[in-house]
Amino acid sequence: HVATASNFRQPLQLLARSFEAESGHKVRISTASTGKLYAQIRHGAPYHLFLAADQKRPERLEQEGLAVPGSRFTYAVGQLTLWAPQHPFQGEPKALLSQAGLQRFAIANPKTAPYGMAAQQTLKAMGLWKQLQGRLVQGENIAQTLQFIASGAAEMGFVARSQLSEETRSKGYHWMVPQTLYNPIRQDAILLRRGADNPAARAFHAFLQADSARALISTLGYGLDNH
Amino acid sequence: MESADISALWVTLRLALTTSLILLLLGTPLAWWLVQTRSRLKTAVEALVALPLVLPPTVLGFYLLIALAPDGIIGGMTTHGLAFSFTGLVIGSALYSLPFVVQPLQNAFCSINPLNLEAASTLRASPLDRFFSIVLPLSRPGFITAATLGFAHTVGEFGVVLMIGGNIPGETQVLSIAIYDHVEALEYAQAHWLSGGLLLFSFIILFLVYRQNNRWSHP
Amino acid sequence: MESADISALWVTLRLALTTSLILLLLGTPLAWWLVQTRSRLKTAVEALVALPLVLPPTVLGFYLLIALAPDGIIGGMTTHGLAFSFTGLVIGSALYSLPFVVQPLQNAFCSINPLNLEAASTLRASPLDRFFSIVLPLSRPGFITAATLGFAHTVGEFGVVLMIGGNIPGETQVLSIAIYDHVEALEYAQAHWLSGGLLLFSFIILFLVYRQNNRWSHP
Amino acid sequence: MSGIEFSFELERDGFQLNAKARLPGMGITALFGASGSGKTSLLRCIAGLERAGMGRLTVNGECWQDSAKGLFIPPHQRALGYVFQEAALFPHLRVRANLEYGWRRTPKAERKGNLNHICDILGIGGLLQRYPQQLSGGERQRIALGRALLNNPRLLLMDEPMAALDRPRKAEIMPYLERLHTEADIPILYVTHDLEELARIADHLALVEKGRILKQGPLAEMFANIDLPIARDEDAGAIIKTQVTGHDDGYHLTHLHFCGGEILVSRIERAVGEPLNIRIHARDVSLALQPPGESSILNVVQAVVTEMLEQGAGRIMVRLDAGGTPLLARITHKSQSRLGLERGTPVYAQIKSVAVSI
Amino acid sequence: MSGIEFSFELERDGFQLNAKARLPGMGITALFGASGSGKTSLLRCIAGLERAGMGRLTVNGECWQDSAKGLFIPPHQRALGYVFQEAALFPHLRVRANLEYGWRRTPKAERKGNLNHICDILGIGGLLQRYPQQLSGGERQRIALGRALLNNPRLLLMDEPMAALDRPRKAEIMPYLERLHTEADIPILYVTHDLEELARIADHLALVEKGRILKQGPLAEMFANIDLPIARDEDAGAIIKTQVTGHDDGYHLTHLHFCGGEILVSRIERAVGEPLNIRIHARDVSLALQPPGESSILNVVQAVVTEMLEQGAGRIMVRLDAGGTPLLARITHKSQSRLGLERGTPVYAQIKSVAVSI
Ligand SMILES: Nc1ncnc2c1ncn2[C@@H]1O[C@H](COP(=O)(O)OP(=O)(O)OP(=O)(O)O)[C@@H](O)[C@H]1O
Ligand SMILES: Nc1ncnc2c1ncn2[C@@H]1O[C@H](COP(=O)(O)OP(=O)(O)OP(=O)(O)O)[C@@H](O)[C@H]1O
Ligand SMILES: [Mg+2]
Ligand SMILES: [Mg+2]
Repeated sequence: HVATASNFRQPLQLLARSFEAESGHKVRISTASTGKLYAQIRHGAPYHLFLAADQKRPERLEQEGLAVPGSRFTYAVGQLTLWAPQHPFQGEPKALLSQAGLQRFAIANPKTAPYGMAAQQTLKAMGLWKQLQGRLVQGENIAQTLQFIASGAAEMGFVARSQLSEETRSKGYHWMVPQTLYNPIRQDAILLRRGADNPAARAFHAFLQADSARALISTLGYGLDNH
Repeated sequence: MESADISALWVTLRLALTTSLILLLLGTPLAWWLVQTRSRLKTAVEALVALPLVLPPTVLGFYLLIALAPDGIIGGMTTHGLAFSFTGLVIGSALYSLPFVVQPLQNAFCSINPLNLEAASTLRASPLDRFFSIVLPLSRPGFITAATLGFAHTVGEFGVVLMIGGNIPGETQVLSIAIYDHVEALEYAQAHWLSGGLLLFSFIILFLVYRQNNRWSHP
Repeated sequence: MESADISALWVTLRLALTTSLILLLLGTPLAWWLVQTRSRLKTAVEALVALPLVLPPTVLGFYLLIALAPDGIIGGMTTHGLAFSFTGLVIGSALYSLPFVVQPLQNAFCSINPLNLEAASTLRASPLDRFFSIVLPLSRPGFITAATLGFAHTVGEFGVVLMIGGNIPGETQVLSIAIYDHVEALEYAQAHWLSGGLLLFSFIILFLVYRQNNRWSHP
Repeated sequence: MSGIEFSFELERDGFQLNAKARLPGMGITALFGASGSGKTSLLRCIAGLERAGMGRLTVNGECWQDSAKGLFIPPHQRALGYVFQEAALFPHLRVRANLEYGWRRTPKAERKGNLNHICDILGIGGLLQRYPQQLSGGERQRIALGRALLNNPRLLLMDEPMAALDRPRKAEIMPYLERLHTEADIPILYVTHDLEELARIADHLALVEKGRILKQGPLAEMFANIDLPIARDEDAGAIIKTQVTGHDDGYHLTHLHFCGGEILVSRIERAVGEPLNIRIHARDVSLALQPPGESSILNVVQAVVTEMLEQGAGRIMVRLDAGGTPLLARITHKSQSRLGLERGTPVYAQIKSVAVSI
Repeated sequence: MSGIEFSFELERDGFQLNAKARLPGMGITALFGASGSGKTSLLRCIAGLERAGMGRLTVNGECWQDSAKGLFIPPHQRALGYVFQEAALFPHLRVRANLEYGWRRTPKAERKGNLNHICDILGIGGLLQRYPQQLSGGERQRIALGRALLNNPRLLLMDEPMAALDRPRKAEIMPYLERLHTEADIPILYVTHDLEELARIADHLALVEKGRILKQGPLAEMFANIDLPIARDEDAGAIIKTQVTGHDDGYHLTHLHFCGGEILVSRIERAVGEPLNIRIHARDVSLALQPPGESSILNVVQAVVTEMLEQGAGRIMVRLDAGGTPLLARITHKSQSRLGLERGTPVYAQIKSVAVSI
């Protein structure tokens, strides 16, 4: 039984399918935001494996003794992307972001979502944070941020590269933000105490670190941990 | 429609039915007590009933999670706690939808002419008998409102359920979360289908209920 | 309490007050029409009013977002769209809380003895005058219920607001989201304080409203 | 064109209102009929509370309703006073506010009644701060009466307004109603089951039966008609137009003159020369062939038998002519035989003065 | 220990019930009093609908309430029939279900009434499928009456049950109520404003004034007491115990015998030898010093004046003794002077037979 942050639901479904075919084990997936899952695990949720959207929560679980020590690893690294579906713009992203006609710029909530934190760091690094203040709209998580843009309510914003499908990638302007502008968005997984003695959980835990899985994750728009 | 969606539909229907049934069973005596009592506690209880409403559902869910966990106040009374179980969901939904059931009932009870009850009492009807033969039928519109608001609100309910349910397919994953997941995953077509179906289905149910109610009221 | 929380509190109060006021203004004639009409549309309209309830708030929010966007059906009528604006929030909350206002009012109107209206009409009271001098005062409990349910539900509302609000401090960031953020960010102490404060505040308001209502009803 | 002319059709399951008449546009017209005969339905139609039925209604020249032309003046523009059969007080208003409800809505120029005055007449001055739920049945009915009167109506509709009142209370209120229609010239339609009350107050009588107006006419004429159902009533009797001719202060008597002779009644405070209608119950009139000897019966009138009708159970209703004035006497079969009464027999009609009701 | 013994205290703003009496445990006891005097309040206390007040109540030996001992039998266990002043029908039930409400809740062994029979008496057979809102005022009142009767009560409380009914309808129902208490032995407390109705139906009379029982006693005694307020009523009169002594078929008359002589009335279907109470209105009795000549007045009774009371407006109430039976006569001051009436004067009392009400 795997609990995953909402943004990794689809990749996880693909991974689980190939794992099920390979091992014969059955994978159950529950999704919610990382913060909710953390609270649930602390209060006895029946999850075996936890795929968070950040490092902080798995770390804490490890400290609190709710997870198997040393089982933590980074399964994916998020990549921040600027997306402006309605702008057939070519050129410097800074110019795009500085244009006067910009009404609404969407980012995820820096306080609760890792992509939000990254977006904030990026804008600060580009020296645009103050300037954009009044136009920022925050999605509660990165999925909502994408919907702000997809619905046309916001003209552009920072989203995760993994969210953009083939179809959406072909629309409008993209800019993959260089890793130098923000701290890497490491998404950690950890084996929970409940899963410690569960062979299926252990097997899936191992499967996720195998090369085949890493390759799949990479093709879905995530970076990989080099360590 | 994915099989997960179908099972979510079933969980949703079971949850909404169970919750509204339980709410009617609990809300009816509570509302009746509120109408009849001269106790000083009355006003406080009324305010308490409406209170869960003002908390955001996820926050309410968070506190419920703490309470229902194996070491929580309520969960502690059971062996494994009530969080992440269907029972837990029912408790959460019931708490959150309580005011939608109690207040319409209370208003309905309140507007019954006491002369009707007095007349029934002189015609050998005991208090319980009076309640069933006079109060209940005379407050039918209140019950319809209470039941539909309670039912619909549970169907659409989301935050509490997500928090204390854990979104476990087949057990605590309800339709609202399934739709939400589709939206999150940009699977708009599926989201539209599910939402449209839910709306149509609900519309038909509500339409039938209201039509019956309107027929009854024009003898 | 952070300054952001304080401004969220203000936005919340403004939103809840505006929404419940608008709902009462819109819901009253709608409910009255539903009680008076013999139109065939009646039942359909009743069902429609209750419909927004069955959609999960975030999903309703999603559709609203599309409608309110600058190129949406509603947003298209304005220059910049209504998403991420206070006006947009009010529209969303009002739509979602409509049944909580309309149904109690409808029940209250329905339980007025028509003889009272007939008597008033022979005493020179025009239909509008009758409405204000007879219908309104006689359905006070219904109005109290409608107003408190509408208000409380808007305070606690979350999904819709989250979706179409964009969490802009001072404009669309409401208390429910602020509390939610604290919970998500593991700032439990702050979440407890805010929730506790909100509960206490709401309890006092509700208590006062209900006490006044109870006083009125025992002359 | 004075008069209340109407024609209403209203269909209900098991009942059909089909009432058509022209009632006088002044004075008190009583509607009398059995329970369920359609009196309330008729009043509701006149008030404009039953929109469903077909109807035409003209009140003193003003057309209020004509379904054929699509004309329908709504109730609140009809300047009515309607006393409902159930008091129908507003439960959320105190007695004072109930009384003032119509008053406040009357244009200033049309306001005539006076709250304090009406409270005095109805004996409700002490109840002004109460809510309707805190009143007795009769008190509620009086408030409803007061509320209708304070509405400054141009037409008063009263549906058994005194059914819950005791006789002394009625006796206090009735003269006021009479003054209302004589002084303020407001026509009154008055539903009642009580022939006594009716005779005391009405000028005109319409009999309602199975949704129709069976017959209508001036009270005296209707009462003298022994073929009508009301002649079978215990309280049947003739109504006589008289004139006050003098007072006997020593004995507290008043002398009344009518075409057929003189009648003495208990003293009444009316000026000499004033006209006065009195009523003589058929049961209070006894017949003799010779002038009776000394007895406490003061009034003896010479008359001729004009009509006799068997009423079953050995009772006979005799219609007499006393110098052009009709009189009714109810006697037994035995008396009729013993006296050998026939049409044209001259008789002495003895009337107990105290039984005359005004 | 037969009898309805009670003592109730109930405080309301501006009104205080303080009623204490022992009424007979059988027959019909009328409660008579002005509007607002507390009649309804008293009935409600007896029914157990007013828990607030202090009270004690024993009905035919069973203690139903004793605040001092904390005893309070709730209304639904009192086996009552209560006809409310307002009909109080259940709006969600059809007439039939309303009628059967109490009946269904009566243990089978105690069921006595019969739906069809009661519908016939009340003339409501055609209304069974209606809802209360679809009835006329009088129809509603009859259903309420039927519902109370079908509750198989051991005590009937009736609050002006016939106020909305016309006289022929009343005349049909009253004999049934009389039979109810004679045959089924159910005591009835009957509130009415109508002295006529009261005299016809009641055995016992309790006068209610300002929340107290002013005076109570057997009807005949109360009616013959010229000091009571009811003696001032237009319908005042004496009640006389008689016995049927024969019928005169030719003239449709019945001969009645009482201590003071004989009286002829319109034929009544009672067997010879049966006792019968009749009533003679004071206004129907005229006095003479000599035996009167031929007249349509059949009944002349010899009597002696025992008491006289001025009632104002030149009227005098005379109480007579006719061989031990009290009679009342209302005459004018003038008659009194002319005849020189004094206590002890022997007179001939003329009574119009048709004015005798049974
Ligand atoms: N809403 C209704 N639907 C169907 N029938 C009705 C309705 N209201 C009254 N009736 C019937 O119409 C007839 C006339 O009723 P109405 O109230 O006019 O009688 P009424 O003369 O006022 O009688 P009462 O003296 O008893 O008040 C009755 O037979 C009654 O049953
Ligand atoms: N709920 C109440 N609160 C205060 N006073 C009341 C209440 N109910 C009745 N009263 C008062 O108590 C007195 C007695 O009322 P009750 O109804 O017993 O009179 P009643 O004799 O039945 O009169 P009626 O013949 O008019 O029906 C009245 O003066 C009335 O105003
Ligand atoms: Mg009527
Ligand atoms: Mg009363």
